[in-house]
Amino acid sequence: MTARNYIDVYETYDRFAEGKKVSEKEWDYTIIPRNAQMMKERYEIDFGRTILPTDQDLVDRLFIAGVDMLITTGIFNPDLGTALSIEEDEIYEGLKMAPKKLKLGRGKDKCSCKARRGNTLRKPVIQGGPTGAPVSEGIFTQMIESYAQEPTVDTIVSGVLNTVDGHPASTNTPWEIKATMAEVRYNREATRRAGRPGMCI
Amino acid sequence: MDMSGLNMLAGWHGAGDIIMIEQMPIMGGYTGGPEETAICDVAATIASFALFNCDIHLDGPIHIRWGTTTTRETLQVAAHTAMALDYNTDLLLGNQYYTLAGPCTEMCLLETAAQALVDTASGRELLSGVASSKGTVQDKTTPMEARIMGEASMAACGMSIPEINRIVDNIVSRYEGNYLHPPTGKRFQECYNIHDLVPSDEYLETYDSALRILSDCGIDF
Amino acid sequence: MTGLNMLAGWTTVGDMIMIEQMPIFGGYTGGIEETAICDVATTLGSFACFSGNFHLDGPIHIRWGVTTAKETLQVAAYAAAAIDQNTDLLLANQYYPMAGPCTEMCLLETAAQAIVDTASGRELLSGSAAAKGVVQDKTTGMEARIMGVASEATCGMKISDVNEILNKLVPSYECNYTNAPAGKTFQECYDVKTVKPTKEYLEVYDKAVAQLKDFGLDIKH
Amino acid sequence: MAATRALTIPDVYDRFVKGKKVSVEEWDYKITPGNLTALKEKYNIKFEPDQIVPEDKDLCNRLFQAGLEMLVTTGYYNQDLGRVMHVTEEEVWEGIRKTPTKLEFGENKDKARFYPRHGNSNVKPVIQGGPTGSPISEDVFVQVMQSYAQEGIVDTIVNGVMTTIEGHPAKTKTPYEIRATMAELRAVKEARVRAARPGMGV
Repeated sequence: MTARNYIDVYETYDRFAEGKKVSEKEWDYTIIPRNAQMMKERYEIDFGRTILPTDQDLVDRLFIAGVDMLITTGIFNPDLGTALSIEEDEIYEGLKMAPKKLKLGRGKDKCSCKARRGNTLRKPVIQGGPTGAPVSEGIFTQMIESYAQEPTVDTIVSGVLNTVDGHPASTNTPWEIKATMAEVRYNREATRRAGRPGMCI
Repeated sequence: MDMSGLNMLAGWHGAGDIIMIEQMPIMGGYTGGPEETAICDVAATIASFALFNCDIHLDGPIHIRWGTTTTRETLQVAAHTAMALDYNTDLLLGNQYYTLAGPCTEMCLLETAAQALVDTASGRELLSGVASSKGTVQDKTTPMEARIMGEASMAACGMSIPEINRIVDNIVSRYEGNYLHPPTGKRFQECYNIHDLVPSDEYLETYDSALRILSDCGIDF
Repeated sequence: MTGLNMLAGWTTVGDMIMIEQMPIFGGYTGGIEETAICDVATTLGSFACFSGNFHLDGPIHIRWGVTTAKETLQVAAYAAAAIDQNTDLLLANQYYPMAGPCTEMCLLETAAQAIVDTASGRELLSGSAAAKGVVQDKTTGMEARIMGVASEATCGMKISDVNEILNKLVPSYECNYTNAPAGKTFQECYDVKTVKPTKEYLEVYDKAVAQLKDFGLDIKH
Repeated sequence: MAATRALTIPDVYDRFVKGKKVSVEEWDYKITPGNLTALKEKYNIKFEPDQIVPEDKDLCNRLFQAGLEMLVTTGYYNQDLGRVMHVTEEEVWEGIRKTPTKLEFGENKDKARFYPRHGNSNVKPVIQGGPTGSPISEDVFVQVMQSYAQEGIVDTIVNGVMTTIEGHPAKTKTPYEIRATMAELRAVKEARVRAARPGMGV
């Protein structure tokens, strides 16, 4: 049945609110494994040894299996203890809303992220950085600057400050907020030092 | 998806921010084997766009035993998932890098290069790395890993899938025997000059020898 | 912890921070004097412990749920005077009258609190949540007008003269607490399209101003 | 002993974490009322029934001391952690000194000055008009806010609460609350523009 509209985050909430009650245990140990297994058999998904698939039909079957998995299983919200459900057409409406290209960063340091469709000659965006790994406060800026100065790196992914002003940045405390905002400032400082102030972080 | 996630999304969505959703399925966890994990990865990636209105999805299938993204199975999950979505949609797909070995080691560079070849060839739009030493050890990440990620990716662009498969299979076989005793590598301070921010000679030599190995495996850049 | 964490963010980026704290007269803190002591303590704490830039008070009556009762006016006045005389801190107060819009009682309650807050040295008056701030659409711009006009007229007056007015004004409406006029919704006492108060409300307003003049408040225009 | 510095938010958090464990009942029913009654007697705080606004300066100063002592002796309670933190008197004064005393609300010609008045000074306080958090129907929200913005005496705006957003109840802790709040901000902006005072503080 044609979808009325794509599902925005508000509609998603409503679906969770009206969703079927499910225990987290049942979701993790029964529903997910069983449905994933069922989809594998239903669509005969078998990868064999090759890392990259070369069988076009297998790839398409995998896509449909994913869609079917989403429709059959839904998504679980541990806070509300419910699972939402979504129709196939609604999924495709949602995918149409997704952007095809994005501009990351500002000014001359901006880079564009466009759908590549296959192994085209256009290289993907290279996002360099500690990728969330912990970094000492004393060298944080230098660490990020060393990525920003790499020509192959287009955008920055930050590391994590373990301490701020020498104080542990434990989660869910004001120290974490202070540390995160320091990270943002140090990232900006690093991109400026590397002469690429408009780099996306 | 929990309520704080939903509420933050609501704010960003309302303000028109660029939203990236990161979701890293664990291969060998609840979702079981590579195929089932890939199916769930496809489903969850689609949901990130269709249900949670993100603009770009950051994947990162991780091995339950090794905690890395560069094992054969997790590369397989990432590749199949990416191509399933890439063939059927224009969605913007990213992937993350968690290597077992630490910086200033050939293994770390080979792991990174292998994943870069796979992600690039499977049509992904963004590569985000590198969390060397599994992203858990303080100061054990350097930009040399990001450099090889970028250069390997550029080299892979346009190559055929079977060819990439042969090369990657070759590269992976060079390091998958060391999972129990991976080289821990060096901290940033030990393989970079902090003041003028340049890699040490040792790291440059390690980088060059990694390039030689990659060349033996069939890829030059 | 949510409050603390939000404050952490605001203080770091230098936002202007208002901390609102409304003691309940007749609750845990007990009587008038105790509630005032507690109000002073928490107002100081809002600046000293929580980096507030100004404090929004609002002592509220446990039985009536309003700020315009005599006891809560007293708590607000004494607490403000105590802090005003000893610091340069910026103090604000909030308005929750019992009666609804388009009634003399509502305007007189609001004026009474405006007189108290102005005379006791507060720097900002924030109102007004008519009909106790709990009824849909029962607040209009006219209550804010009387709040401002009464405040303006109070500026510079001797405190003893102010008290004389209040001792006539406050009892004039306190006797109606059990059957306070519900008043009208915004839609009923404003022309929604032109956003102009109805003739009826203007007449009610004029009567209230006349009443205030009778009590001795020198409202010029 | 002199204070090391005015307390920052992280400092306060650290004090809460190391603070004494206290049950909320004990805090509400014993500690707060008990300390207040004791201080009331200690400082002989007695209000005159016919003086809504105090005329006795000494009484005000005694009340200030009582409040300060209440803060220092009782401290603050954190319900999430179930612990009490304490602050010294010197730290309180440091905090007071650090607090800005000259603020400005709004922009350009609609700016309102928010400076200390001290006593019943001739300078009137900032008049902040608005529903003060009262629930307002979505379809008249702009008009209600405009009715405040167009009042000459009103200097800044205090918001009302949009009870529904596009017909959906704006339930707290849900995405609809976020959507409604952002809609309120846009509506208040529209109201200020309609009242030809776009720069008013909100």
